[in-house]
Amino acid sequence: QTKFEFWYGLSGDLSERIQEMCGTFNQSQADYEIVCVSQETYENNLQNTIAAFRADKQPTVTQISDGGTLDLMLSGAYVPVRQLMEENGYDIKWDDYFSGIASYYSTSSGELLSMPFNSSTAMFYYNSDALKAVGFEGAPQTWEQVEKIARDLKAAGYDCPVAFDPTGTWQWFEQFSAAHNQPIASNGNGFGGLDAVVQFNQGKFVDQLTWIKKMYDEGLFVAKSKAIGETANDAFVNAKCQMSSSSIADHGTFGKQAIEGMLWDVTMLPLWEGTERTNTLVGGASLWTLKGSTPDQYKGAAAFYAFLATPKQAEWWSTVTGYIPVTNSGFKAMTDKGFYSAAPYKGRELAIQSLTATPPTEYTRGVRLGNFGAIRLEVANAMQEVLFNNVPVQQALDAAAERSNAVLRKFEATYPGQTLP
Amino acid sequence: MERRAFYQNPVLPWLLLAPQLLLVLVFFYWPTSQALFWAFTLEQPWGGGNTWAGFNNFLYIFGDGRYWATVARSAFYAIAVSAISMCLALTLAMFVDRALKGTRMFQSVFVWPYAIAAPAAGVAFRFIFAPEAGLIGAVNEMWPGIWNPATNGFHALGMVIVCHAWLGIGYNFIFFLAALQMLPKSLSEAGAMDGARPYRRMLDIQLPLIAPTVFFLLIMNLISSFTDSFGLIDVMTEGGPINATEVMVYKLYVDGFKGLDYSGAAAQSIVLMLLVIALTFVQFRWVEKRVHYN
Amino acid sequence: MTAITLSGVKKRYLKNPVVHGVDVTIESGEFVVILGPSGCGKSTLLRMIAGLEDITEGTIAIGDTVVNKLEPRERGCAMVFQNYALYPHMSVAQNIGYALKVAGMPRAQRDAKVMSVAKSVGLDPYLTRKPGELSGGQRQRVAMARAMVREPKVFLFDEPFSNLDAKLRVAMRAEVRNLHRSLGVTSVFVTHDQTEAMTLADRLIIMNQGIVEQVGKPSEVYHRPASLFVADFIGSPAMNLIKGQFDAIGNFLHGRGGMLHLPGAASIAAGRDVTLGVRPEAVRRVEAGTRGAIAAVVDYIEELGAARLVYADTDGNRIVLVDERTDALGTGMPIHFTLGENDLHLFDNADGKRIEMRADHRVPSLLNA
Amino acid sequence: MTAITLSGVKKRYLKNPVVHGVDVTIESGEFVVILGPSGCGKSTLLRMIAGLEDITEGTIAIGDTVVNKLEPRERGCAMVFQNYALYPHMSVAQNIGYALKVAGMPRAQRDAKVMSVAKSVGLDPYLTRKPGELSGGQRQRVAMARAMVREPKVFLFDEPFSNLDAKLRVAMRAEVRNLHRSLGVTSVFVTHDQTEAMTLADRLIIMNQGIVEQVGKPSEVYHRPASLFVADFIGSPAMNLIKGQFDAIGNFLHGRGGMLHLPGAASIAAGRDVTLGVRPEAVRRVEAGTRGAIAAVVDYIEELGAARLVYADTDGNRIVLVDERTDALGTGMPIHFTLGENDLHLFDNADGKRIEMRADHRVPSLLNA
Amino acid sequence: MIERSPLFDFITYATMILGMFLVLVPFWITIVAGSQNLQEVSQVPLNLWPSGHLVENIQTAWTRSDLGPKMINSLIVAVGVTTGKIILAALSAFAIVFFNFRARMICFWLIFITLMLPLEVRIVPTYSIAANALLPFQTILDVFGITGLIETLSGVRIGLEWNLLNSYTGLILPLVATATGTFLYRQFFMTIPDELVEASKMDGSGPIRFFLDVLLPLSRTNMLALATIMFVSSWNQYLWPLLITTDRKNFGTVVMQLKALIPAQNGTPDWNVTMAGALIIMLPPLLVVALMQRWFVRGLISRDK
Ligand SMILES: Nc1ncnc2c1ncn2[C@@H]1O[C@H](COP(=O)(O)OP(=O)(O)OP(=O)(O)O)[C@@H](O)[C@H]1O
Ligand SMILES: Nc1ncnc2c1ncn2[C@@H]1O[C@H](COP(=O)(O)OP(=O)(O)OP(=O)(O)O)[C@@H](O)[C@H]1O
Ligand SMILES: O=P(O)(O)OC[C@H](O)CO
Ligand SMILES: [Mg+2]
Ligand SMILES: [Mg+2]
Repeated sequence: QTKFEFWYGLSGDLSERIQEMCGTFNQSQADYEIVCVSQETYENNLQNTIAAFRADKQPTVTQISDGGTLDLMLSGAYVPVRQLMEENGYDIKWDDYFSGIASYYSTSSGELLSMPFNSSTAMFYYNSDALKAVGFEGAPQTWEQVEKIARDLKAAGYDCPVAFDPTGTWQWFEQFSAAHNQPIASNGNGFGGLDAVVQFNQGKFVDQLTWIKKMYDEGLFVAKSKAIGETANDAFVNAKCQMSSSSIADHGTFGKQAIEGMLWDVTMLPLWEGTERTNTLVGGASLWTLKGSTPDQYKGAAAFYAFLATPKQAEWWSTVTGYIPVTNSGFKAMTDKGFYSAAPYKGRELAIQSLTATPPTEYTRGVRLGNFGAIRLEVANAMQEVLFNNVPVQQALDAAAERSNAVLRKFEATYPGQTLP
Repeated sequence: MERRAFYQNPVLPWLLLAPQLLLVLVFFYWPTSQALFWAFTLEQPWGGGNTWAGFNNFLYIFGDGRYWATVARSAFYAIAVSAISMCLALTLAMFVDRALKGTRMFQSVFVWPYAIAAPAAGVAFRFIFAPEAGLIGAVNEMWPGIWNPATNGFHALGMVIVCHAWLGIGYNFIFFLAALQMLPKSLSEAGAMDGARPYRRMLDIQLPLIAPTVFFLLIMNLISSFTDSFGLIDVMTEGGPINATEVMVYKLYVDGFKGLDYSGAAAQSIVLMLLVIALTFVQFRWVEKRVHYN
Repeated sequence: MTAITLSGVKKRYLKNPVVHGVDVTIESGEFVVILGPSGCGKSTLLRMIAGLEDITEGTIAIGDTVVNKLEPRERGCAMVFQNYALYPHMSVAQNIGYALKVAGMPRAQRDAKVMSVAKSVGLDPYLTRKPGELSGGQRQRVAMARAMVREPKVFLFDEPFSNLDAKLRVAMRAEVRNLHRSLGVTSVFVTHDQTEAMTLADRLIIMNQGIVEQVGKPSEVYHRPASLFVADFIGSPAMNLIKGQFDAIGNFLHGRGGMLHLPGAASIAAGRDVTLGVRPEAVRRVEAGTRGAIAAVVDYIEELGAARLVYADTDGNRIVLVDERTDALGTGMPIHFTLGENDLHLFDNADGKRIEMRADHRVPSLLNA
Repeated sequence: MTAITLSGVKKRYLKNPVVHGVDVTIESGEFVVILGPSGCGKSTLLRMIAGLEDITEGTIAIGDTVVNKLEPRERGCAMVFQNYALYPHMSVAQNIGYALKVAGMPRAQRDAKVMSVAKSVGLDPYLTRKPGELSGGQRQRVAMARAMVREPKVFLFDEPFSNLDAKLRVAMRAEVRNLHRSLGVTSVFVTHDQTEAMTLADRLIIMNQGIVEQVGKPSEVYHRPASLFVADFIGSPAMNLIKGQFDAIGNFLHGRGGMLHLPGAASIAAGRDVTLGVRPEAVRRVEAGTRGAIAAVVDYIEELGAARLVYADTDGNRIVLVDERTDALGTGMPIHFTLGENDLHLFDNADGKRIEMRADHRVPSLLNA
Repeated sequence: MIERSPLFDFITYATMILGMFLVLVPFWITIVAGSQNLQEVSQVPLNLWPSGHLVENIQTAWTRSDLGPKMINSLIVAVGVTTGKIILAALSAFAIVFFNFRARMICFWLIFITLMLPLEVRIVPTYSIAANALLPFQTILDVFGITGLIETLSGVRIGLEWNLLNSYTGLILPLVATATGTFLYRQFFMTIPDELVEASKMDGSGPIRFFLDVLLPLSRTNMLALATIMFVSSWNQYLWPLLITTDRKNFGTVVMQLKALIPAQNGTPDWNVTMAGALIIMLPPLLVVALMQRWFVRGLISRDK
């Protein structure tokens, strides 16, 4: 029996699901034993994977989130998934994968480098009871509506109309930009080369942050985060906050954690009136096979991927979490079964709708920037500067942009002469 | 006093020293040289290779306003922590030195903070200072929003400083008390005969005479607040909000391990090392000087 | 005006009594030395006068004021400590002037005063030095200057010379004596060195285990020790002390059948266990056959240069004598000696007290039976 | 067999010479004391014999073997250290037996030996105690037992009594002397205490600044000091030393016009700068008008009990005399004294060496001009 | 104590009590909060009296952070560091103090300098050494061409490797390497009188016997002191284990777990569980210090002066 390791960046309920999945895999066959190790967060996992790789103690498979994709691509530390599957005799229908998802993890020539696994996008959650209580039926579609509802809620005595995670750049910044077809960086969000510069300090995000600030100052948005002692998700499931933006991945968890009798629902990210929805970005993570394992371990990894790709397994995964199916056929099969037509899974199809709203534009293919984690930190800082320290929006974003560009330049210099694969 | 009774043996001392020297070489000198190397190159995070960068890494951090902000913050942090902790410890030591009945019990208790892991104290203080919890947070009941270290940088920094100062009380107390007790009792008595009251004696006689200890502790506290702050900050604030509690050692960790900028972090390490060495050096010069009393 | 009166002064540490009740009056202007073995309570007594220790019982008065409740600074005493207790971080001038500074004397006046005191003890060239840069004797002088500058009513010294080497000690002794002569301030000086005590004191207070054994002039103490303890403690080599008993007719029986005849003593000491004391220098070596000569056998000899000490055995008692002769003398050889009747001391073993012998007790002279 | 021969022994620390070339032979069975002021190189010399210090130059032989290259344990010396150097964590028995244990002696035999040695110094009741639980004198005895147990050919002592109090010191002196008498082992004893040295030594080696000033019996050293240094160093109170010059007819001119007449000295010392020495006990107080009496004025007096020291000024020179009279005497009073001609010492100021005076140099007696 | 006025005594006690209050408050709060249930601990203001749920909170914290194995790990590390340090430090200090060899002072400084730079400031490069502790030697071999030479001669390529990540060795060795112990021993050895060395020389024992028979028995209290200091400091290590253990499950230590105990990582703000966890984590070193106070105070002081 061959043992190999799989490191992942999820914790809590989602981590338990992964352990369950690993158990099923180990039960399903006798040749391999997968050891699944939680590293708590995506950032931590990337960090520890790198450390372990430098020490030659890396796992065979690691889960890297969307933001870390470019870091992996240039690392020279991986075995492309397509090659891996071919060499181990698995025939995967690669074109069955949602094109948006596949292209995020592929080279420009279309070679898929990592195994799509848990894909998501950002959504808007709301407490239907509360909204009803102030006379709003259905799902909020525009930020104008959100503002009005928030005011009404406040007036009706709700302390926290909208939970705002000031470190939540993914949903509040990246996905907002995608939905409104706003550039995050030049060169098509970096797909065009390592010399991209960020552009988030221009365009709609500036207005969006200005608006968020206004809402925050009026107490309509309330900051909720780990540092504050209560995350936005917790505040939402505990019905303390009535609206929140988070990954579709949390749909399953919310279902479990929402307090007794609370009615809630999910919808696509709101838009500003008068704007056209473009597709949102693929979130979540993919599985990378790292160099340095034995052929047997690679066989095991391949078997594991194949196992994940089985319709039964994919369906289970999408059921117990909120992650969307990653193949067309999978999605079709589930839709056909009526999976999405009733509670508690109703609404999740909207995520796919959001992801596929339009064909990807230059700015909605994804983000391919080096050391993107550091850039996210800069934006998160800027958001907090604006909210907590009353720094003017433009000034905060300009500063963040300048620092982000420095990060990009340093990244470029660290990989001199390299081009995007 | 120089020792004059020695053993002579060409091999034995080297055998005895070998394990320690090996460890020091492997875990100290090698990494330090490595850091130097990285500081002058751009190291790829995945270890794929590096390119020579000259002084660019240093120029980069020195040209970075946020780095300087961190330096200034570290300095403030260090001074505040040292000052608070040392003043408290000195006051306690002064009174304990009077050796009234029952002092032993107090003396034992004052040492306790030394035993506590910084992160453990961090957790406790985080609760004490949590805005939503029932201790300091209670002020928010009266004046909502007045206290919130999660969003207010000053609150956060203050909270960490208080915790770090608390942690240092034990160590400082031990040294102050020892120093005070080592002073000949007759000096205080002579002061009393000369007509000086306790406070006056403290200022005129005890403090100047334990100046070497004060100075020693100052340096140790400064070094400790440059270095030991890591666990505390990681548990209490993770450097936030908005870097308000990011001190040098935390920044180099964040930049290196989270920001994957090994070279920048190495350059920061070198700067921090030089700083600590400089402090230690000052300390040694002083130690040499103080030998002059008797 | 500034006599010191100790009445029933006792000191206990916790339950532990270390001074058992001292009644002494120290006259104004007198130089009194407290002498006693280590741990007998000398320092404790001195420090009670200074105000550095509580007085457990009794009263101490300086001049007309009972000072029991006063802080040290209010008693008008100055003290010179055993290790000088100079402030090591202050210059000589600062050390001397510190008390004045604390008292709030203006700078100019203070400097003048420091200067004049420093001059008087010859310290003026060293005013800017730190104590660490001074020799032992100079430090000693700083300590004295520091005491003098406040013009105290009383000087207290706690073994001020014990850290000095032998030569310097002799020199400093002279300085303290001169100081006292010129200032005339009541002084109390503690020491366990008898030479120091004898040479300095107007009067000695001999202490032992918290009790005052004798108070008196040095010569008095030497020549008429009030107790066995004092007799043994004062003088070097120590007084020969021989235990024995007087019979009814004045024969003193001691050791293995030794006998001395001292008829007069019969009336004051017959039948009591007593100790007969005689100083080594009062034991005179004589030729065999001299009247009253007592025989002994040499145990060993210590050569001192100027003289030699002969340790000899007489009827099982060890006797030491100072012998200035230079004839060959060795272990086992017989010698003879006489005891001067005026040099005899008698003590009652029961309480250790001296038994006074009047002239008529002594005559006729001693005889070895 | 176990004489110790030092030939041209020198010691330098780095470039710093501390022993300048010592040639001495210590006879077999002799008890030799090395005496000198602190820092003169006494310990260094002793430690070179023990093998604890390298010998920079010269040779040391113990018995017939040159030991320069031998390890301490091979030299057959045992040493008693100043602070005893007992192993604080071992019991008395273990301390005494440690050397035997290291030498591999079987347990039973070792125990027997330790027991017998311990008995001989009266330590047998304390064998299981730790050094910390012993009195100073008992510790001292353990140190000696530890040295004795190895049956060494040579005993070395480095100020073994300096941590003891005065009384104990005298007692330990007697013990060491007895030890030496009974074992007869060649012993070298270092001290800076002259009483100790005088009373213990068969022969004294007086050292000063790395140089041997005099080797001789205690009385020889006292009565015929070979140099100014020895004259000043030995004896307490120290010898009166008066600088001056002899003229051609033997007048000794000193101080502010003082003059003594010593015709015989003219032949040996005329015209040279010399120092005339006389011990305080050889200065005899006489009535005014006595033949040869010299006048002086009393500076001050120190009362010693048995006698008093009178410090007086004669023509600008300070002279000390031991006065056994008891008449009233005070500062400023005139006294007269004579000098015994046999007690005079003469030294050449140039090299500090003694100028030997034969009987005919001294007669006729001194006169104050 | 010179001024004996009751007022001054009162001030003294008052200050000491205030100080004690200051020092004890965090402990008290930890105990109080750790013994309350979720509802009690969420009260504002907090009830400052302990309640009865301590055991159950400890159980919750224990299982939630998997403290059982972590405690064992912490203990292994603390004991490992302590013993390693006591032994190595004694040996090296012995060599430095009692042997006269040319490089004595150089060795002393080589070791001593490491005191100045705590692990935290050189953390990044030290991490890389943990990946392969033999890297320096490999590099030396490479640089001097020895690797190549051997490869051409024997065809075998030397690849020295010793990975310390996720291992007790990795957790322990770098902490053993620091110079505190050597320095403490040195300070103590310097106080051993020369005569003791000489006496043992005269008694015929060589350096090893002297070390075993005399020095070690005399160092007992210093060993206790060092042991206390080392136990506390290695138990309390945070950053190093954090970095070197990617496998937290098997090699994590308790102190690392503290962060995971803080609410907002786990949903409800159950500070009571957090505090109960913190309490058990801070207890072992506190007990050691309280019990060994005498020794360790002495050790601390002689270490740094
Ligand atoms: N603070 C104290 N607590 C308890 N006992 C004390 C204290 N100070 C002194 N003693 C005891 O009181 C006794 C007398 O002490 P004191 O210092 O007066 O002796 P001394 O005569 O000055 O001796 P020495 O010549 O050694 O200075 C001693 O037995 C000593 O142990
Ligand atoms: N290890 C050393 N290095 C340099 N100089 C030394 C050393 N040991 C002793 N000396 C010097 O050698 C001289 C003689 O020292 P030694 O110890 O022999 O003196 P001593 O006569 O025994 O003095 P004391 O009576 O103080 O013990 C002194 O000046 C001393 O400073
Ligand atoms: O919460 P997830 O797994 O949907 O991921 C969110 C983002 O993609 C993180 O980068
Ligand atoms: Mg005393
Ligand atoms: Mg010596």
